[in-house]
Amino acid sequence: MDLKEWFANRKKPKEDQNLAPKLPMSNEEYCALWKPCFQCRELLYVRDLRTNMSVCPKCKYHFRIGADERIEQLADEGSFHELDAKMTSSDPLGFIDTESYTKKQQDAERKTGLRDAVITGICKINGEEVALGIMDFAYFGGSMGSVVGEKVTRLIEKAIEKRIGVIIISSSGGARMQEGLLSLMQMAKTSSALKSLADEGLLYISLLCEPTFGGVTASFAMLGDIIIAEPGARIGFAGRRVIEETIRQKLPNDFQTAEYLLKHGQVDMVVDRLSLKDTLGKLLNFHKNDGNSALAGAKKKDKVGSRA
Amino acid sequence: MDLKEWFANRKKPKEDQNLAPKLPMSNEEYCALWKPCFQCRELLYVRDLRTNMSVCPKCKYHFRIGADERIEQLADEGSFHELDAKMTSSDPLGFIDTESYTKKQQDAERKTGLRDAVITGICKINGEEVALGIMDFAYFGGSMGSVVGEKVTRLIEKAIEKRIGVIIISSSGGARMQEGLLSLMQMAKTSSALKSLADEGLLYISLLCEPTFGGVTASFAMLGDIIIAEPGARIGFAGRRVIEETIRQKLPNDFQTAEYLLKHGQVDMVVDRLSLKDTLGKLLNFHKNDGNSALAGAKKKDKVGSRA
Amino acid sequence: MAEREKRPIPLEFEKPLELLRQQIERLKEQLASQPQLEGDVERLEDQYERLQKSLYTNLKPLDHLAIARHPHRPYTRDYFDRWDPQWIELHGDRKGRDDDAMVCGLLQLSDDVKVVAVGTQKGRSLRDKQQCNFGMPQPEGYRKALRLFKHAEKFGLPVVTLIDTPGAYPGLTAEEHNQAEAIAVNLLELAGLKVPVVSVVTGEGGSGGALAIGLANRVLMLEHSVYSVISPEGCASILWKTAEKAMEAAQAMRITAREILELGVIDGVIDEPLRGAHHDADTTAANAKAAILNQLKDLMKMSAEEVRNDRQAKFRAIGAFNE
Amino acid sequence: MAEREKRPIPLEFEKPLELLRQQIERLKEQLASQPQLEGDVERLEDQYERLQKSLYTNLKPLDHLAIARHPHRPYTRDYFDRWDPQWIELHGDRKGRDDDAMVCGLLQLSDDVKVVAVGTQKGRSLRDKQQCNFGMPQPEGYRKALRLFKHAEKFGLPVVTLIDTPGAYPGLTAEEHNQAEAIAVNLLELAGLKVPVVSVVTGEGGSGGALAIGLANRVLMLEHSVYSVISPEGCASILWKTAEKAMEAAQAMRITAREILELGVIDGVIDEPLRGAHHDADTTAANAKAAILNQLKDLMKMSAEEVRNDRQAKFRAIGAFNE
Ligand SMILES: [Zn+2]
Ligand SMILES: [Zn+2]
Repeated sequence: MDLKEWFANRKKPKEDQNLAPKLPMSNEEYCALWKPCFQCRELLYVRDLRTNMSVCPKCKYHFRIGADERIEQLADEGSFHELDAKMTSSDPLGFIDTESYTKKQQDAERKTGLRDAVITGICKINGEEVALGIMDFAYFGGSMGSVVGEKVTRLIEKAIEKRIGVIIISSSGGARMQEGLLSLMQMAKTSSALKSLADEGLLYISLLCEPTFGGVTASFAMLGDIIIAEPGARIGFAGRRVIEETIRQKLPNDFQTAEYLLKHGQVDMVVDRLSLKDTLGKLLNFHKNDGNSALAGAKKKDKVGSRA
Repeated sequence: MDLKEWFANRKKPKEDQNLAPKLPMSNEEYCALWKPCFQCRELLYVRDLRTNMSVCPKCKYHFRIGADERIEQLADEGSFHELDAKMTSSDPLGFIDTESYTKKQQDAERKTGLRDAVITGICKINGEEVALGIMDFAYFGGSMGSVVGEKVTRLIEKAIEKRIGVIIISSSGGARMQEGLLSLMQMAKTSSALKSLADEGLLYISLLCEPTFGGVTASFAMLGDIIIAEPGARIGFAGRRVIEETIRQKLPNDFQTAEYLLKHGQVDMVVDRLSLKDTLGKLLNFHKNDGNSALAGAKKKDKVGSRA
Repeated sequence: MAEREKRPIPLEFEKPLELLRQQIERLKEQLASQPQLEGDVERLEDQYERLQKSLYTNLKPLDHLAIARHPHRPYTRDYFDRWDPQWIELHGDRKGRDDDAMVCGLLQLSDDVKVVAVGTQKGRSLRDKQQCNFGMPQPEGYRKALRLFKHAEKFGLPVVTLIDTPGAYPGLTAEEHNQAEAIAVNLLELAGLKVPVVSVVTGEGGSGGALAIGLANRVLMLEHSVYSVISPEGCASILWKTAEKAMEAAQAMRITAREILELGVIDGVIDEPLRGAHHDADTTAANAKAAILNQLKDLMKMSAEEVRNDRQAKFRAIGAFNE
Repeated sequence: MAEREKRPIPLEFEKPLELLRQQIERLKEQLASQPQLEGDVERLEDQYERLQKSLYTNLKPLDHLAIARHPHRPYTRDYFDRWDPQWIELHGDRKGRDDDAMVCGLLQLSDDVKVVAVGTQKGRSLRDKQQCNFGMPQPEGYRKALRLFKHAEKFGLPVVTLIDTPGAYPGLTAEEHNQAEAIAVNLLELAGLKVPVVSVVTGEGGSGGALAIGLANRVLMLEHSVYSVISPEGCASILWKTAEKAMEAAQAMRITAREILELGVIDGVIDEPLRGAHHDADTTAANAKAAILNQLKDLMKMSAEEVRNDRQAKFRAIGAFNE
């Protein structure tokens, strides 16, 4: 019996599993090593998958990945210096639904090792220094509360201070309900910081990953000078179900996918994760201030700018 | 026999006209006094029609009017001072189709009393000084050649010099073919002048009248801070027939009418000619620099503007 | 502009009050034949006053929400018409649509204050409501608003926005036309605007669709209006797995004007007439206008740079965290 | 990016040349068995050279137009691919559509010149052609271009545009989405742009739809390209009442590169390889690149204000009138 068959058997009722008594490891051990592709169902060896940047070698399905793996894939080795690592939310509303927000946060931290849904820092990508923010969907569905808003804003401010570009990698269900209106206001805070960045003529690249919705899409995620989406990622403002309930009709199958957004002019490009670092490096390099030195004069906006 | 019947009879074959032998004037004389509405067919007494600003009192059809009548309707009495009255085209290509461009221009001048398709000047509207340009469709279908482009550009430059607003009333079939690429470049010239006007924070109101198409629509006519259309006016880029031939389908009846444009977000308002002067006066007054004196500080763009 | 007399529509929590009112009216009818009932009438009227006061000083979040959503509540056009009967409406995004859910115009707010005014509009009749998409703007609506913000900046006019929307419209073409971008760009551009911006939440402040015209130097709320990151019903169905827990969600999220003032997100609460704005639109409009002019008085003294910095600093400071 | 070998498509006016070529080839086949024919071959080849030269030094306007519209003529992507095989394409207007008739990207034009490049694209295969709408952009295409112009300005990058379009698309939604405004706004914004802009008409420069990306500091035309206010066919059917008078119209309007250079509207003509760009895309692309870099060299020394004034002054001066 090969591993594929065995895996298929796992889906059968318990009693059938007796047929594989000689299996040398427990299901848990096995699953830690092998994992089926969400899209093509191919069984993938976890270590190979990680080597392939968590992209299915068969169907190119892009698995959702954590901030740590993302840093590993993108930042030049050892170059990432985290900012505001200790920041945590303070439960400003004393929010309780079925359990308290504080308790839920503690659970999320224990499960993910993260203190909130974004990691920020300064690093180099192919030698180019950049301010990098990475949302992690594993923590509270990547939702934006005060900590995400504050860390993203500080990251942008740090970029202005250092006169470098910003890359933010989004993956989020939207605003964090448990912080009420404070969460909504993070949309204003981060967008406002990006206005200051734009006025300084610094580059901002937004990368949209599976999934990016709600208040994150409707603020910093859609404000990139260049917007890149990962293949297959679902991106939108309202959720598919809400829209279907509102308009009472079925939506196209590829609705709100990266490819759909490309067709509808919303993203600049859809980039495979395997060539992502190279693309980001090229874009950073292209927008570096040191090129086109002959044009330096035209960049001084003090003369004409005052009439704009 | 009443006048309406008589007019209906005019459409019958010649011999029938003998039935009205006692008519005290010739057809020509009669037509100079009476005119049927293009839309509702109502017979209108020409002097009354003019008193009613050439708007049919019954169905509100807005007759096409000349630059002279427009000035009479809009400018405070005696306030209009014409600019560049003597400018004429020079036939730069020596253009000849069935006859020469020069000959056609002479014919047009004799027929209309105009030297080209736009009249420009400075006037007051309800006491507010403004630079006013009025296209006249009667001359070469209101087409834009070098003279229209130059006069409109000088008008805008005069407004910048005097720090007053600009109103341009468009009615045009598009660019003037007989001046070749020079005509096309008038789109660039006028739009460029409007960019300078905009940078000075001066108001530009564009009024679109029956018909406005092609290169005029695609340059200064669509660049108003506020865009007003006259009821029923047809406005667009491409002509209806060209579009129907291209897409091979019938277009909606109201396609490219002022009202259709309003629905499609292209004009700010559709204003009846009878209240046009009042509306323009209010808009000029509203955007005058002397109001909101307390805000004068915020208007100085020298501080923040340099970062825009 | 004249409105026909509207039949009052009592809210759920007002039912006891309504019953009492009917009782009093019945008694009054009998008063002619039975003058001895006069004492009862007085007693009941007294009771009515006390009940009314107690009801309105102990409103629950969902009661505020009910008032904020009351079908007779004044909408944006009702304010504009009262503030400047001669106001000039401007239409369209210039690129394909005029969104009736977003109303924009030029208003003379007082003798010496002209403003560009922008607000979401819900619509009164069924036809109006549909035309206004129940107050839910499409991307084109936000882009029309942005066009007017830029107009205001160009001519040095302050901006006033009125917010009363369940949220941005969740529809197919709304997504295709990039609803998220329309909102995000408004946030970015409002942040940098060189003229004063004052916003008033007049009814429902629904999520990003409200904030898209609410990134202002000063944000005010009418007494019974609400402002929330998600509707209580939406929050309840996600966190409690049932929309019926909307009361709990509303309580937990703190959506009322007073609570949000305490949170430090807004700058003031505007009084409504007794029993809510819909009982006296004129007074409500007058209160709102006075409050706006009061804020503009200070803001209009600032330079372009100051007014922008003031706005950015306000939102920069919002958030609660430990480090 | 590799192109498959294309079968040559001779143009109408090239027919005599083509006949001569076939004759020469037939003779050459017989050469092995009949060596005495060698003189005839040489004579015919000589004749061929002379005929070719005479044909190409006496081209009529419609001959240029035919070359400009040749189905093998290099299109925008052919230039971009040759100029920078690593160029990065950017897509979309951010508001609903990515118009394939307008191609935009970031190019390293030379070791020290990076540019934002924008051009209309006609499409080669039938499917491509349809996708690119035969090179006729919709409003969204012009707005995508504008987005990139603004991008260039923000990052101090010069702009290069390539023009090859019959014109802006005359369609229903194109009008609904305000084709005229899209063009007009590009003209206004290009006039004010603070970075250098160089445009090259590579094929057909069709009316306002061409000018919308052609308001540049320097405008160049390829030798056989044309630029006109209306297509010769369109002009003929209006003024002569029949499209068959296109030749007369083309002559009267002066649509060829040399004539337009004389008119003072453009700044230079770029040589094409013998018999037109489609016979040697590599050389054509190299010529165009050299010409662009040559113009940019001067422009890139100007300040933002100078470069803008230079552009505005150029168009300010165009026009012919008496006063
Ligand atoms: Zn797979
Ligand atoms: Zn009529």
